[in-house]
Parts: sequence; structure tokens; C-alpha cells
Amino acid sequence: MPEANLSLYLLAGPILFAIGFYSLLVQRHVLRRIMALNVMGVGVFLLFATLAARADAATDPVPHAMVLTGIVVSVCATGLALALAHRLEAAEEDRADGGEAKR
Amino acid sequence: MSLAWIMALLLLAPLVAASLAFALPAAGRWLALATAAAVSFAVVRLAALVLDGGVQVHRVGGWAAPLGIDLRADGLAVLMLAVAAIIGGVVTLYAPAYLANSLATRGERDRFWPPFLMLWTALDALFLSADIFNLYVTLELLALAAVSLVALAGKRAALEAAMRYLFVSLSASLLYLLGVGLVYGECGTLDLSLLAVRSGPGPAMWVAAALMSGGLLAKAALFPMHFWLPPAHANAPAPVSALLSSLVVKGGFYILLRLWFEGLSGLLTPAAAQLFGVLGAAAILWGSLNALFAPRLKILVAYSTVAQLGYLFLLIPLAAGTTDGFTAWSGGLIFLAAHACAKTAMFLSAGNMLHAVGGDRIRDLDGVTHVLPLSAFTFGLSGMSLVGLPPSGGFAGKWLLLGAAIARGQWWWVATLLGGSLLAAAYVIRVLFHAFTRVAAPARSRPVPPVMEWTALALSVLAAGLGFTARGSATLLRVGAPWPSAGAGRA
Amino acid sequence: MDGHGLIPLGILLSSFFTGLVIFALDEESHGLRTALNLIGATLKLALVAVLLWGIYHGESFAVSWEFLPGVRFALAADANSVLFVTLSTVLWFWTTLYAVGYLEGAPHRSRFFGFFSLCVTATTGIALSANLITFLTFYELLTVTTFPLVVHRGTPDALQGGRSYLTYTVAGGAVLLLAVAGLHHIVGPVDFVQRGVVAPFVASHRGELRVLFLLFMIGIGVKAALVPLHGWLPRAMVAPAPVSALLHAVAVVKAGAFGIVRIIYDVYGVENAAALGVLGPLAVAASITIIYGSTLAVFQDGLKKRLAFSTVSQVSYIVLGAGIRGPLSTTGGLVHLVHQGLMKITLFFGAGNFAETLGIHNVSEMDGVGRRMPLTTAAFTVAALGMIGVPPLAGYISKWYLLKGAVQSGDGWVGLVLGASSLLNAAYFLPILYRAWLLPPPAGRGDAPPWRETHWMLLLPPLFTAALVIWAGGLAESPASPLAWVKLIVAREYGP
Amino acid sequence: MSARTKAGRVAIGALSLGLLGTLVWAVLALPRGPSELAGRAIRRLPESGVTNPVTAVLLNYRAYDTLLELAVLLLAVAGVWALRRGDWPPGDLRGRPLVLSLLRFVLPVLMLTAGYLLWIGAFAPGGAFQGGAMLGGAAVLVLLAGMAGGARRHTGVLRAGLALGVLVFAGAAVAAAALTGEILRFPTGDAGLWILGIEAAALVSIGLTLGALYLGGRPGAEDDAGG
Repeated sequence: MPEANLSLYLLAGPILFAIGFYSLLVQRHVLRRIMALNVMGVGVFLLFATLAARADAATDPVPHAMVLTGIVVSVCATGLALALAHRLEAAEEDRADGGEAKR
Repeated sequence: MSLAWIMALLLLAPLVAASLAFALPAAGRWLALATAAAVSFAVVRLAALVLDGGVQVHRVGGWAAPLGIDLRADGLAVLMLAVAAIIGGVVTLYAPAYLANSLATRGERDRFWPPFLMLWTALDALFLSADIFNLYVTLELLALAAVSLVALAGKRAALEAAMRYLFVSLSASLLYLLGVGLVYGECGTLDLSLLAVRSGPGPAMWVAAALMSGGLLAKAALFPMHFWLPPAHANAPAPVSALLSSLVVKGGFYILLRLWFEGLSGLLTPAAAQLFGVLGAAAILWGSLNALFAPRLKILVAYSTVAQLGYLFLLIPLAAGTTDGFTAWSGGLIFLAAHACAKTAMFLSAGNMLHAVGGDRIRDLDGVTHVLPLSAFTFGLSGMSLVGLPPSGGFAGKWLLLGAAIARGQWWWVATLLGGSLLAAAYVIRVLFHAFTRVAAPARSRPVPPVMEWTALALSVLAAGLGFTARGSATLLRVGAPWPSAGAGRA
Repeated sequence: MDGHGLIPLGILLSSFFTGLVIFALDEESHGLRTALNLIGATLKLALVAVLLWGIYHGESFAVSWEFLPGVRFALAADANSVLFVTLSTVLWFWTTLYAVGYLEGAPHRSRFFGFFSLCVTATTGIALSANLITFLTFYELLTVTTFPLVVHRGTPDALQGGRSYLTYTVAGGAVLLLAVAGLHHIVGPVDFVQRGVVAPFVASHRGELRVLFLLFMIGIGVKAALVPLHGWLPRAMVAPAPVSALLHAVAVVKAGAFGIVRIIYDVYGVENAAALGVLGPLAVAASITIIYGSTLAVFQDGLKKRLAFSTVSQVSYIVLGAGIRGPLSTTGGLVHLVHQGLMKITLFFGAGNFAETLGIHNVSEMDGVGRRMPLTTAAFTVAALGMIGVPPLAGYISKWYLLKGAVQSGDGWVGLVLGASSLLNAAYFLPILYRAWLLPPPAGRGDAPPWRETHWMLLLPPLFTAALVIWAGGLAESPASPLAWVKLIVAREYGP
Repeated sequence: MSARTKAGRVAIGALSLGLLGTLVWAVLALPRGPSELAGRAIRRLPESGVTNPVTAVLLNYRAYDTLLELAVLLLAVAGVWALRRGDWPPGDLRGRPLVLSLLRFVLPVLMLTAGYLLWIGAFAPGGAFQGGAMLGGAAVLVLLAGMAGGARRHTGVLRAGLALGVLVFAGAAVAAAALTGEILRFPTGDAGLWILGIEAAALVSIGLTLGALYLGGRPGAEDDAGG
């Protein structure tokens, strides 16, 4: 792709990453922090995608595949994180009425 | 048996076992036992292969790097695999008895095995991989397995610890992955040995190295990125704490070594090396002091892990930038193996005391020898290795590090090593005193299944005697070490 | 490793395995435990006898394997080690017997005797170490295995004593480790060989070697209770009597003294040490310790405390002998290694009997104890007179050689030290004997017929060791005496 | 640094900006040309058994990554199921015939699309993950519609289906090792078939996994009193 666009895309990744990083440290609510992680992730994937697009002719399949893998992994992590958050919430509520964490 | 089959056993046996353990929950324990047997067998064969054949490379899929992924087994990898096999085997024996007591239902207990076996898979894969993206995948597998295991305890504290651990671990992985991206963008390869040739100084590589190191330091819980470790390791079930302290944190450290001494060796400036050492020293001090004042036994042991991890990082300044870094290199890694065994034994014995007297507040430990002489003995024996008394493996490691520090005239590391030993002695003794105090009547206690006491004892004996095998370990570590075989030995 | 190698190994394992098995025994199986203890001790004695015989006929016993790159774990028996190993083994036998009697009915006996055996394993290991690393290994092992004995009673002051014991010895261990590593860096793996290994480096590494020597003396001096590193010794007195006996006469303090001897004669070599000019200061330190210990002993009313300070001073005779160059003083120092052990253990056995039978812990309570416990008191008296240096008892021989050595090497001032300390010895022992024999017992303590005065297991050991004191002194010039053996060593150290 | 205080936020902001600056500095320094590896990947495409280079990387060149990736998927489900019991949407479609008939129409289409994506993956963008996403969507619909009650009863089957992908993939790895002497090295010529087989199994597991993650917990009817 044209040089200018490439630079644009190259910048987009780091920007998203930095935004995610900032809110990960600033936000307190679990859901927001999980989202922040995902934003960071998207930033990284965008960088990979840009690297794949450097080639003028055919795209570089290797970063492509890595992004795919990365996305799946982050989906899994998010799923686990959400379940954990859910369970933690239940535990908090339980503690409010003094019971042992129910599942 | 050909290399392919060894690799298949090491990587696929735990993986398949994990999947089956998920599909057939009731079979988990037996699958784990089978895995332990298979993996141990494979490790022994691999060690033999490496010792006489040198570094072994298996090209997965038959495509050589950079297109494909290479599995590389050098002495270091074999050592780590062996440690993982030993710890994994012991936990396999220990866990059922412990879980039977701490988790209410059969169903809950069965849930331990899939993540445990996945953890084992991740470790084996991590130690064998020579591809930095593949290493990222193993890191994620490792982290998710570890988090699931911590959460298994089900108590609120454990859940919170797991949550924090997950956040730290995921963001660390992303930092690492970003670094991988930059490396690929710069060098067009992900293979460590190719990187060693292609990587050179430059903005992208510097930043990449910084990002990856940052992520890995967080995973290795090096001070000041250790804050997540004590709650996680102290609140998890004892066998899980053992796995985390002895193996999981080492994963990050292992990749760090692979990067700095192989893939990115061109970028390791003396200043950077010293920085790692300084952080290590800080970790020793901070971890030891916290251990010294910890209210609960498992917290003490967890902080001791923070401190002991500091020692590992001393090997970086002592081994970097010299023609014979091998002394420090082997010292640090022998220390790592010894710490793995000793720390596992410690957590397991702590678990026994917890099990027997119901709590692990240290001031309630008085006269625990009345109830659990074996476990107290185990704790003391593994303590010997942590302190570094001969002939323990801890001593062998510290001796080599000390020799390297003196040989290079870096006296501040000499002081750090000795001071750290004294601090370790202080917090180990702190516990032992309670074991010897006379009490009117022995504490009310539940009987502890023998398997729980004997497995822990066996490990502590191993740790205490590991010094005698240090030469063997050094010979193994020589294979594929970053230094030419000149100046071998001479500690 | 041939059959010869197996003997030093066997000497260690004979007590090591005994210890492990004893741990496994349950608290109530007293008979079996006692049997095991005595079998182990006897076996060890037998092996040591073989060793003695062999060394005397110039055979060599050695076993070693490389356990760190370039570092060997090595056991060997030379004349020096045999001196120490024989002493500790013989005394261990009697201490075990004594301990069995002393601890009847006490709790945790399996734990106690287990560590007791491990402790003597470590001691014999120190004696048989053939290089510095091995020495260091057993030196640390000794720390670890004696700690449970010191805190055995588990009372607050016992724990306090244990705490200070560990504080001193662990720190000392760290210093020693540093010294060993440093020397290893300069000369490579350090084996114990007569006349030392540092000769080639005396010129090139003068400063380093001096500093290292200081570190060695600090690291080992802790166990040898050199002033000012002696603080733990009196506090460790809370331990049961057999333990005190073990600490003072057989294991810890002795190991320290032996270690210093090793460093001077077999690591540095007395000639090199003299060339480095480190012997003089050591001799001074030893003299200060001697005077200091004796002086404090005079003012102790607690019997064991008084004996403790007496140990502080007496052990430094050995160091003093090593600190003065010349065969005669060396002889005096080395032979005192044995003599002090014999006399001091007798004294502790006696003190233990008084405490155990009559509940006497202080000197002021000892009036007329001689009538109630004539045999114990007699043994105690022999040892005490020996300590003072009354001919022809053991102590006299040591002091005599030290004196001659000092004169020969022109250090006249040492004569004053010896004289002064002997007077002080008299000053803190004679009052005890006076009270015991001449003062009337307090009302209500009846006389008991001899032989029944206390349990035979408590009575036999002091009598036997007292006999040894007389033998070592009276038959000093005979071929079958510690002195004869020491002369053999000295001949080899200074010989052509 | 506590994010509560304003100072904390400012500090973190500065930190993030610093990070951003460094990253920009780094990425702008990256070489702009295609990596030499890209060319290599294209060149050896014929040996890979597929013509879609991404699929070639995913399931042949770097199939090992993908195997571990499936392991991560399975592990996520195992972790989630260990954590809590899933909360079932109160789906009841009686009296909502329209939705019901819509589903009856949509679900088969989704299935079909998934299959198509799986097949096309060999030549063009597509493959097990895209197809799996379709199945996952279908699973979510089924859950929302409250039609997944069967899963409650047949958890055994469900577990088997979830583990299927890893098991088949690992099996293929071993079989390949037996045939060619190297893990995951598919016999030349039939590589395409092997890949299709693995992907088919992966498709099922991925779809089920996404559904399970959406459910966010155990199906529940399991033996565990503690659960």
C-alpha cells in the first residue's frame, strides 16, 4: 500500500495500545479493565496486520496467521476473565450476607 | 526411540491427557499418573540423547525455521524439563490426598486435573520452543492454566488473587507480543537462533527487547513486578502454590535467558546486565524482609520465592559479557533446580501443617513437631537448601555464583549473596523455633495421609542432596551453552 | 575407591544411619533405641581402631568424588584427623551412655538421640575432611545438627540460647564460606596437606592471604569461642548436661579448635603463616581469651556457667599452641586438644550428676557433696586438678610443652599468661573442691553408700574419663598415649 | 501509584504517552519492504497442500501454534466451567412462532455457511476459525432461544465435542510422526486432506467453545453438589 497510509497504520497500533494501557492502569471496574486489555490487544494485532500489508504484491501470510491465533487467545482470556469477574461478584455479594462463596 | 517420539511424549502426552481429563472427568488422576510416567521416561531418554548427541533439533512439520517452528533441546531445556517432570510427578501423587480434604465434592476435585495437565503441557512446550511467537502461545497457555488453578481454591481471597494475577499476566503477554511484532518487522524471523544472527542494535530492536523484558519480568515476578505473586501463591491450594513457585514463574525467566543470551545477545549491554542484577538484589532484600515479618506460613514461603527469584537474576550480570560466563550460568540454573525442589517441598509441608492444625498463622505453629515431625523436618531440610548450606543444591548454586562474582571482582554481588543467605536463614529459623517450643498439650490435629508427608520429604531430601549431582548438571548444562567449552569447570 | 576408602565412609555412616533409624523409632521403644545407640557407637569405635592401626603403619585411607565442577568431596585420614576422630568417637560412646541415663523419662528422646547421632557424624566428618569444601560442609552440618540439641528443652531460655547460638554460628559460617571461596579463587581447590598449599602465593598475594586468614579465624573462631566471638557459649548452657559435654569437649568447640589447627598447619602451613606474620596476632588473641575466660569463670556461681568460661579459656591453649611457631608448642597445643576434652567432659559429667541427683546447680550449694557422692566428686576432682595443671595429670603435660615451646621460640610473655591462667584456674576450681570435701553438708542431706550414689549409667562415664585423664598424664611418655601420637604428627609437620 | 488521585492519573497518563512515543519511534524505524519470509511462504505453497497462504501457515507451516491454540480454547472452557455454573437465558418460545420459524430457517443456513467457510479456507480467506465463529453464533442463538436444554442432559457428549479438536489434532500429529518421522509433517500429496480433517474437528470444538464461553459456566446438571 502507499507509503503514507502505511505510516498511518503503523501509528494506529501503538496509539490503541497506549490508550488501552492507560485505561488498564486508571480504571478500577473489572469490566472496564478487561475491555482495556482487549483494546491493547487490538493495537498489537493492528501492528501485525500492518506488517502483513507491507508487501506491495501478495500480503505476508505469517503475521496474518499470528493475528488469527492472537485473537483466539485473547477471546479465551476474555472469556475466562469475565467468568472470574462474575464469580468474584457473587463472592462479594455473599460476603455481604456473610455466606461462603456460592457458585 | 527417535527424537520425534520423545518430543511427542513430552508435548502431546500431557496435552492429550488434559483433553481426556476434560472429556472424562473421573479419569483425571489416572491420566495424570500415566502422563508422569510417560514424560519422565521421555526426559530420561532425551537427556541421554543430548548428553552424547549434543543439541537436538526437531523441525515440526518438516519445515525448517524460519518457515516452520523448531523444537530445540539443549542441556538447559533438558534440565528444566526434568525439574518439571519431578515436580509434576510429585504433585500428581500429592494432590489427590490434599484435594480430597480441601474440596467438598468429587466434581470439584476432578476439575483440578485438566488445567494441571495443560500447565504441564505449556511448560514442556515452553522449554522446548525455539520460536518467539510460539513461546507467546505457550506463555498464554501457562498463564490461563495457572489462573484457573489459583481460582480453584474458591475462597474470596483466592479469587481476587487470581483476578489480579490474570490482569498482570495478560498485559505482560501483550507487552511481549508487541515486542515479537517489532522483532518480526525488523528481522523477518521468529526463530531464536536466526535472530542471534540477524538482530542488531536499532530503535525497533531496543524497544522490542525492552517490551519483551518488561513483560517477562512481570511474569517472573521480579521486584518490583512481584506484587501479584504473594497473594496468588499464598491463597492457592498447596499443590498449586508449589507449581506456581517452583515452575510457572521460572517460565518467564527461562525465556528471558533465551532472549538475552541467544536471540538478542547482541543487545545486552553491561549496564542492562547490571540493572537486572540490581533488581535481583532488591528482590532478595525486599522478599526476605517481608518473609521475616509474614504473619502466615504460606505468605512467608511466597515472599521467600520473591527473594529466591532475585538470586536467579544475579546470573545475568555475572555471566554476561565474559568468555567464561558458564560458571555463573550453571550456578544460577543449578540454584533454580534446587529452589524448585526445595520450594515445592516447603509449600507441601506447609500444606500438611495447614491440613493438620487447620490454620497457618506462624505464632500458632508451636509444637508442631509433636503433631507432624516429618513435615517440620521437611520444612527445615528444604530450608537448608534455600539458605544454601552444603551439600544442598542451593549451596552448589551459590558457590558457583560466588566463585564467578569473586573471579570478576564484583564484590557487591558477593555481599548480596552472603547477605541473602543470612536473611534466608533468619526467616527459616523463625519457623523452626516454633517447631521446637515446648507446649503443654499437642495441638488438636487431624491425621495427615502419609503420602502427603512422604512426597514432601522425598523432595526436600532431593533438594538437600542435589549438591552431589551438581557436576552432572553442569555437564548437562554445558551442552549448547552460550559459551565455548573452554574454561569449563574451575568454579 | 578400595576397601581403604570405605573405612572413613563407614565411620560417618555408622552414626548417620543410626541417627536416621532412631528418628523413625517411636517414642516408647527405649530398649531398641539404646541398643542402636550403643551398637552404632561401638561399630564406630571398632572402625576407628582399624584406622588408628593403619595410619600408625603408614597406610592411607581416602575416598572422594567430584561433586562440583573442579571441586571434590573428599574424606581421608591423616595423623591429625585420627587424633580428633579418636577423641570424639571415644567420648561419644561415653556421652551416649551418659545421655541415656540422664534423659530417662524426658520427652522427645527419639528426636534427641537422632540429632545426637547426626551431630557426631558431622564432627567425625570434620575430622576426616580432606579438603576445605568438605570441611565447610560438615562444619555447617554441625551447626544444623547441634541446634535442636541446644533448644531441646523448648523452654523460653533454651530457645534464647539456641537463638544466640545460631546467630553466631550461621554468621560465622557465612564468613567461612567467603574465606573458602576466596582462597579457592587464589589457589584453586584446597586439599589439606602438611605444611600447607599457599607457599607459591605468599609473595604474590600477601595482602589477600592475610585478609583471608583473618576471615578464617573469624569464621572458625566462633565455634572455638575465641573472645570476642564466645558470646553464645555461656548462653548455650541451658542445654541438658550431656549436650553441654558434647558441645564443649567433643563437638562444637573442639571442632572450632581443630579447624584452626587445620587452617594453620594443613592449609597455610605454619612456616607460611609465620612468613605472613599472622601467627603473632593470633597468639595474642588466644592469650587474651585465656585470661578473659579464666577471670570471668572465677566470678560465676552457676557451676555449668563457670565450666563454660573455663572452656573458653582452656580451648585457647590449643589456639595458643598453634599460634606459636615451633614443634614443642605445637605438641602442647595439639595434645591439649585431647587433654582438655577428657578433663572437661569429666567435669560436665560430674556437674550433671550433681544437678540430676541432688539438684545442685550452683557452687554455693556444693558443701559436703563429696560425702554424698564420693565417686563423682573424686572424678570431678581429678579433672579439676588436671585443669589447674597439677602433675602428673593431663593438663600439666599440655602446659609444660606450651611453656617449653614458648621459651624455645623466645616468646617469654606466654609464660606469664600460662602462669596467670593457672593461678586463675586454681582460683575457680579449688573453692569447689574445698566446699565439696571439707565443708559439712547442709542438714537433711544424708550420706548414701558408695556405688549407689546415682544411676550407674551416670556414674560410669565420669569415672572412666577421669581414669583417662590420669592415664594421659601419667603415661604420657609411653608409646600408647595421646602425647606419643601428637609427637608423630609434629614430626611429620616439622620433619625434614 | 493510585489511580484514584488526580496526580496518579497524570502520572499514568505521562507514562502512557512516554510508552506511545517510544513505540512510535520504534515502528517508524521498521523497514518498509516485505519480509523475506513472506516470499518463502508463498514459494513453498504448492507443498503445503492448500492454496490459501494463511491456511498454509496456520495448519501446515506453523500448525504447531494452532494445536496449542486449540489447547488454549479447551483450557478456557475448563477454567470457566471450574469457576461457576452457567446462567441459562430464560428462553421460552412457545407463543413466539415467528422467532421459532426464523430460527428453523437461520440455523441450517449458519451450519451450511460454516461448512462452506471450512471448505473454502483451502483456497481463499476462510477456514476453521471463521466457520467456528459461525457455529458459535448459531450456538448463541440456540441458547437464547432456550433450545439448548439437551446440553444439560448430555454433558458427556458436550465435553467430548469440546475436546474433539485437540484430540484429533494431536492424533494427527502422532500419526504424521509415525508416517513421516516428524510431528505434524503430513505425507506429501495428501496434506490437503489431513488439513481438512483436522479443521473439521477443530470447527466443531471452536463452535462449541464459543457457545460455552457465552454460557459462561457449567451446563450444571453435573454430579457436583459443590457446584
